[in-house]
Amino acid sequence: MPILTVLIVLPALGAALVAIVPRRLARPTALAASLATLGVAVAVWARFDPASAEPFPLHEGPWPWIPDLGVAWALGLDGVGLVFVLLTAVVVPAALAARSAPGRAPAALLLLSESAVLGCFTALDLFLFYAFFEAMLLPVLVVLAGFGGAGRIRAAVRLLLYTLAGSLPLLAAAVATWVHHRAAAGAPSALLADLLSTPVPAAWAPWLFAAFALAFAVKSAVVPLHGWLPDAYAEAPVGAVVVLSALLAKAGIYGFLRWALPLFPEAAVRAGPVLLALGSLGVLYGGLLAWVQRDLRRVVAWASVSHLGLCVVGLGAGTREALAGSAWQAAVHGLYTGALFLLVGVLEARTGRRGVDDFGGLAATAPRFAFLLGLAVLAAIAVPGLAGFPGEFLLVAGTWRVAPAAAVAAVLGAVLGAAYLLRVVERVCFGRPGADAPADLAPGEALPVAVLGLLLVGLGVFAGPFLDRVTPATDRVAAALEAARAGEGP
Amino acid sequence: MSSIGLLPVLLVSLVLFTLGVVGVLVRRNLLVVFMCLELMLNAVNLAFVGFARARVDMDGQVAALFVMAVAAAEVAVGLALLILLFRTRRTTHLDDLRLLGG
Amino acid sequence: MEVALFALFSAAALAAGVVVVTRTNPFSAAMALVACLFFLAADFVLLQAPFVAALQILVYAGAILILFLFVIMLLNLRGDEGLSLPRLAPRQAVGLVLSVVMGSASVAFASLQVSGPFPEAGPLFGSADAIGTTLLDGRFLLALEAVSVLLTTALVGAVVLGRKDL
Amino acid sequence: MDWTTLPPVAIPDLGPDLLRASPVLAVFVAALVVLLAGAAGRGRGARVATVLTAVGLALAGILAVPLLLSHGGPAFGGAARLDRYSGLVVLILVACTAGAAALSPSLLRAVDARIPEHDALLLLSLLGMGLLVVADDLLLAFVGLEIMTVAAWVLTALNRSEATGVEAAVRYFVLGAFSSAFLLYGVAFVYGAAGGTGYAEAAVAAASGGRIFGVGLAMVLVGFAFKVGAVPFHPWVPDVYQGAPAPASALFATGVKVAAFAALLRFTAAVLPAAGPRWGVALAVLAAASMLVGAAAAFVQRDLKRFLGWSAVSHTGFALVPLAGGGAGMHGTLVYLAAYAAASLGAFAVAASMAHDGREDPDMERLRGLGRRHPWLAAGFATCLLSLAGLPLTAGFPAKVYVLLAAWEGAGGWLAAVVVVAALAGAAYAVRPVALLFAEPGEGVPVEIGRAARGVLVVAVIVVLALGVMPGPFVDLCRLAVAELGG
Amino acid sequence: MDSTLLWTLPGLPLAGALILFASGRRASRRFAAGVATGAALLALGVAAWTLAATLSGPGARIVADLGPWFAAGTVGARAVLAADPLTASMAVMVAGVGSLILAFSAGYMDDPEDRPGMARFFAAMDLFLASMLLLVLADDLLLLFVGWEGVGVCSWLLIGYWFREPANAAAGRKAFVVNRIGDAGLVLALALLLGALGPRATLRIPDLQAVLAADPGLLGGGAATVVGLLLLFAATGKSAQIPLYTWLPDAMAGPTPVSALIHAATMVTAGAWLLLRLHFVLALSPAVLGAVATVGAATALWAGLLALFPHDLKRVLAYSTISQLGLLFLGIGVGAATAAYFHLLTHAFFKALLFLAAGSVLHALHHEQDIRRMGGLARRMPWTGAAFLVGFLAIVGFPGFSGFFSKDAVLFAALAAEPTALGAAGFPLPVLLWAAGCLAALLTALYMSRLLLLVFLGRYRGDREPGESGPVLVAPLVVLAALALAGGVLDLPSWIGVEAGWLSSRVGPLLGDAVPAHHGAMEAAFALALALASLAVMAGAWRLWGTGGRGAAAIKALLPSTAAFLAARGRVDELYDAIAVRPARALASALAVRVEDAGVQRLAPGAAALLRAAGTWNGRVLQRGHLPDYALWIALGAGVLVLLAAVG
Repeated sequence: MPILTVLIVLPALGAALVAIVPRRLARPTALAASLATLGVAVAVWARFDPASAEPFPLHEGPWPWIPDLGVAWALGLDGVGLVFVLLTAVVVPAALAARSAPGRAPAALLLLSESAVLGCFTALDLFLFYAFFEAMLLPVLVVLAGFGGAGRIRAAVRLLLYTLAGSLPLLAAAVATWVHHRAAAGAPSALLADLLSTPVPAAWAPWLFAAFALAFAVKSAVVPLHGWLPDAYAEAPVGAVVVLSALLAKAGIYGFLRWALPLFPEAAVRAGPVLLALGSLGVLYGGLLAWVQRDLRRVVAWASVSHLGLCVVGLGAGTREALAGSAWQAAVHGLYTGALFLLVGVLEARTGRRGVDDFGGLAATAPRFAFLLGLAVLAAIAVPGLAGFPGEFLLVAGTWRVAPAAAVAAVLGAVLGAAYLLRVVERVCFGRPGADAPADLAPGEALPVAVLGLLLVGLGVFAGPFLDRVTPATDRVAAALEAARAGEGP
Repeated sequence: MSSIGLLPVLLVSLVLFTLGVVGVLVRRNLLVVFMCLELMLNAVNLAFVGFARARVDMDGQVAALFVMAVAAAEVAVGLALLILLFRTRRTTHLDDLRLLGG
Repeated sequence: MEVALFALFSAAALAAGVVVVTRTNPFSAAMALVACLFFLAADFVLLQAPFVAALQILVYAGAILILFLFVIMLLNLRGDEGLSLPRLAPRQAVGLVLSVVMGSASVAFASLQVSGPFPEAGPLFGSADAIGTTLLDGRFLLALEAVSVLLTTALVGAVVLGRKDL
Repeated sequence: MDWTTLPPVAIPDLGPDLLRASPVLAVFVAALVVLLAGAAGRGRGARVATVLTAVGLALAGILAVPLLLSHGGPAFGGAARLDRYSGLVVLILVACTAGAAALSPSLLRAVDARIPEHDALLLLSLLGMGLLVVADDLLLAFVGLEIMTVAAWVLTALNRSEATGVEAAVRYFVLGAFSSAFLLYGVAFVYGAAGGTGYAEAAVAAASGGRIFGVGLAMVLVGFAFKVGAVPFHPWVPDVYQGAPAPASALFATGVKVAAFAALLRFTAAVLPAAGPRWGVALAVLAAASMLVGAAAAFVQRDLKRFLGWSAVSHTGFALVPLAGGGAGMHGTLVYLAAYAAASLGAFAVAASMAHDGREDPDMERLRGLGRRHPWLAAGFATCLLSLAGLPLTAGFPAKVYVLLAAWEGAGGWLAAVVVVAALAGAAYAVRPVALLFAEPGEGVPVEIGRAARGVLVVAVIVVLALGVMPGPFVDLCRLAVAELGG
Repeated sequence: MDSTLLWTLPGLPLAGALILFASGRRASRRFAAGVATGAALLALGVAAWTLAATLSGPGARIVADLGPWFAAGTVGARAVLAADPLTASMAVMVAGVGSLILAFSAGYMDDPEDRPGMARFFAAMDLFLASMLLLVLADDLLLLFVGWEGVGVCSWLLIGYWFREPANAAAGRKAFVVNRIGDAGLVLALALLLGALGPRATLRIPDLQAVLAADPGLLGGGAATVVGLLLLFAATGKSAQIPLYTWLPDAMAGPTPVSALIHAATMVTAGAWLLLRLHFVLALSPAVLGAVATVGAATALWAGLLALFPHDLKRVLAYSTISQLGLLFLGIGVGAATAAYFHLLTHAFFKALLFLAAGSVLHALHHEQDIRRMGGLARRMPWTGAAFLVGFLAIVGFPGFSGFFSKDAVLFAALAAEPTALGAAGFPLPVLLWAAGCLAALLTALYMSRLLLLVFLGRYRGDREPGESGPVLVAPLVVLAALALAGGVLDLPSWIGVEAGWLSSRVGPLLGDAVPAHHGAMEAAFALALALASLAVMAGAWRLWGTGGRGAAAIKALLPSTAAFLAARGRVDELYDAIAVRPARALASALAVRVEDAGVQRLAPGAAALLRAAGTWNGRVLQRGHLPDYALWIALGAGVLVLLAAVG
């Protein structure tokens, strides 16, 4: 059975089902579909053979899609893809569980987005990847535009245009890569393996890499290309924000690891300092801005910028540790950011407020909430023992060797992280509870966050098995970069 | 023993065509503009006939006939439009056509 | 002889053309256009296209120009353009001169490729017979039919536009 | 042949050719019948005309299918080619015309314009398009073009009480005749250089590379560039789209454009490879200018029809790119046009629904809040607009891919960069109405989308999505069809 | 013994913590305290057993390896604990003091208002113990880091335990954040180590030692100095040394047992512990040793000065802690690691004792912390007073008490150090360090005397009627008093007649210290002289703060501005605020307004405006609606195309 195809199709089917079942069954149906997808994802995990020597231990296709272009439905999974797939499968049910937007449309749309996200993380054909990469945003965009806050339209338009400003150059570069491959190999194909077999000429590579990088940088909100992020995160319904921040933003990091770095290693090596600089900038910039926000969502939004900057630093460093750290950090960031947005969403749903100073003393009135918030925050600031730590340490350790200044920026970002996130916990959970303090999490609200929290603890303690599946894939990328670096020397 | 040669014919045709173009560009009376368009078409016909003569090939002359037919069709519709314009706007002056733009 | 005649008729046709372009009174312009067409018909004859010349006079001078005159009279248009030659903004004037010079010079330059006198043509060249033979040999049949459709369309169009009701 | 004697006259047997050209003939017959029925039918004329039009179009579509399946070849003494390409394009044209025809009754009734004449003119215009597309000879192409154009002029002014319509028609007429003169002058020069007006003869002349031919080619290109609406030959496009009744504009945006492009494609495929690389560059420059100017101008429009007009200019630029590239990527133009036509028709379906109080009022602001009242319709309209912007899963995406491909293979990086910038600007303008759809409802008279328009919209969306999700078969068809061109 | 049993050391308190977290608000104080203390006591048992096992033979080492934790590239973290006499003895101390303090807490935390938070309190305490034990026993630096951060988290939770008071929560955050600043240094130090070691990279302490011993050049070119300084920086955060000490006085906002356990006896020693464990890295760079010693001496002196002024009982003790930890750093810096460790242990005993005694007082006074409202409590709380007196004598170094031996060992080592070994060739750094240390010791006598006099002697100035605390509170005091009194036996100096102290012989080698040479009479003379000087200082203090003394006024009169400066804590918080926090916040605000709002957020509108301008220009110039214009464009285009044809 083509399990990866099933994985991708299942949520879309779920979405179709949600659209036609009676209204009151819509949410349960959506949840069931997403949980079924989670089940398939777990089966994928079980089938994944970490000892396999193949680059993609699980793969399907290629089955022709646009034969004229040699574009095919080709899917494959290596360790990096695997963790992102699992992340997706876990986060979407949580996002659906958040009672953020009424009606069936948001649920169906989020499921559609899940399909595309899973496709994006498994596609091995460049055009297929691109299609998923773009398509995953659209449903979220509709949720944002249709069900968001007062500034939703502006936020949605901005998000779309920013994304396109990145992805259109990507498309152009993808086509150029394809054109080159056809010229070099004589047959059209956009399969990753085929494209790797015909490295593009050195004259083109920097431009093509830049185009790829632009798209991925926009998606991952690399400063200064993050302009879409604050408003989008502030205006979208919680479920959409969770999907946006926990999944879509990761596609950029994933794109670097899967496409940009392997296809253009020489250019990537040359662009390393730029990525390092931008990543460091993002870490500090995001951290500083998070520090002065008054809106809880915006704090988390800027924290996201900061933490994704960290991933970019790792990509720029390009060492084995740094790339593994990057992938890990990106995946785990999805878990804790998802949890944080879900928690903020509960506050919003209860009170309609979400200012940092709008609450207080929730540790007394809402201990479950406070506990989970504290846990997510601690994971976010990379307290060892929780899932955030291995990523951050690998990033710093792997970056130091290449660029100590960037490593220093990374740890400074962690310090800042403690400052602004603990400030949030302090303002929200500590102090004297107000008269209108919101009630504690209901079990239904607590469960998704608790699952994420459990994963944060579990991945922190048992990081090894997961990381061991990631490292073969990231090591392969690092080796390509290493070879490029070696080739550049003389 | 015709010694006119193609070049003079083409040059005359060119001047005529250019006259037509200039007329379309500078005139503001729609009716005169139509006439200038006719000048251009006649220049085309002269070229066709000239080329036909140079090649001793009847296709060019036939083409000239087609051009005349087309010119007739254009003029019929064009003048109908002009009348319609005059009926609705009381003008045939190009400078009065100001509803569209931007 | 022929050259002289051609030069004469052509010069006259061009002069009439200049009048068409410069005259403010549409009626005068129309008259000049008639003259121009007649002189061109003469040129056609010199170029051994008597049938075309005949149709030129019949169709153009006879039909098209009459239409123009009808319209002029129908709309009671006089020299009401309100300006002798229209005022052109400098930008437009530059563009005009530029395009005319560029285009004309280029075409003229290209025309210099042809040289020499016309080859001899048989007596039937340009005759109605020759026209008929050419029209019927297959290549032009569809176009001919198409022209009939074109005229039908124009007819329908003119009727639709000109109808009094509504 | 020196015409000392008359050659023997042998009128060829056109029977088989006419049989193969039956879709075009069907259109002609339908046009006449509609006209007569409309004249005779009095009160019920409109409905009868609509039915007859539908029948005629269906017939034409059905009759075009054998062409699509056949191998085809020259017909009518070499003046035309009835081949797969003709079949495919005629089918697309019939579909476009059907869309425009479906939109017309409700709008024309709203603005109190005559429907039978409108439908007849639509059909005549389609007939011209068909001739234009099958033509393998400049003269025939020109006559076809004129039929199409003359009908278009009249259609533009059909709503005679609308001053903008008449003004637009006058502009269309003056500029159209002006450019026709250029085209004809070009044909004359091509004839002078090639000794004939057939594309094949032109190709031979192109290879020998005389200046006379070059001048002719340049002017022919001017004529075609005018018809497809490429900058700087574009100024009529927004004015006419704005002034004409929406169904007519829909036809101009889809059918007329597709037909002009298809003819240009046939012509360039035959001629340009021999004429040297400079013409590809020239077309690429036109394409770049069109993409950018159209996008920038569309961004500031309020009138939906004018907006779509500028969008058409921009998309002309995109569709020109594969054409300019020549070679293997040329079918990209067809792919692009099909995608564009489908999405455009969907957008015009909405534009055609914006009449009220006996007038068209396509102010985009009136779309504000449509998404609240009719989420599905709004979503469909948004899908069409986003397809114009080239987002994946819509037809616009493979279309953009082909354009980029041709840009890389043809003019190179600079054109690809322009495509990217223009596509981004294109997204920016396409998003504006979409944003209005999902905004809070505003003042203004709300838009109500009638049943026919809904139908057109739904079909357009289905086509857009089908081409977006499974472009393979259609793309293959286009490639096969275009492969037959170029001698 | 099954070495995996070692994991029960952190495991038992962790289990206790989990049980308590799970029980939530339902847990009663008795249940919570029982679980927590029980877990701690069990851990103490295991620790003692482990210590005994490690002492069974020379070089005995118990390693409990659970396998890899995570690995990528050269980073390979292992979950491995190891016990040797050093770590095991530390574990015993932690578990022991921890048990005592937990037992004390059971009595101390009896405010009914705290009832819902009981589980949270004891769970955090247990979690703290687990983290601390992990930190102590970890054989892998990343695992150590888990404990290192874990104690920080628990400290945050516990300082802010009474979170309804915003100041408490703020103090907790401050502690955490300042600690994180130090942690950044540790992370960077580890990164540097990994990078410098290249393919032989390891973070397992013994392996690291072996690799560096085999090839010290791996950390050449200043790398050793950078690593050392980064480690020092990390240590100053955790151990509240200059420059990162400011959090500790604020941390007194937590419940007193927390202060005793975390901010006196255990967590704050973690920085020193790190330096002890990595003494072989420090040893590679004399400059680092000098820096450690200098930081220690400076901190000892500075904190001693600051301790003279606060009116808050616990704050005085906090500064005292900082000062004593400074001595510890001084010891490590001058190469007397064993002496420093000795002082670490004795300090744990007597400072925990002092804090618990203070806790007993505060409990009796219902959390009145101002010493101006105390006085004469020795008569009303005799047991507490006696315990405090023992602690007092130990900390001031009264001969025979534990502090006497440990402090002396450190100071004498400072005096005996070679300037070159401290990277200060030709500069009498050791003497200066010694002098500073001695001065700090004398200051200790002064401020501790002030406390003793103002709290326990003289006349009661409060308005409550305090009485002796119950046995639950007193019993731990007694045990700790015994330890404070007798702690010196752990490492008796040679001049007393023993061959070599227990620590020096069993732990010293593990710390890279040779068994110290016999200094004999010299050391004894110095020790006794210092003790005498301290006595003199105490006498002086009696005059200042004793019955009828006007100490504060006298000092203020003597050096008015200096006193005010010191009373204001040296304005260091203000200084940091001015040079770091406020500029950073100003930068952040400026970025938010100037760069983000006025820059980045305007990119998209700017691009749109550009497009709009282009479109408007088109409408105004190219497409202004003038038909002849349109024709002109067509003619121009045609002209250009024709030109293109003609020029070829």
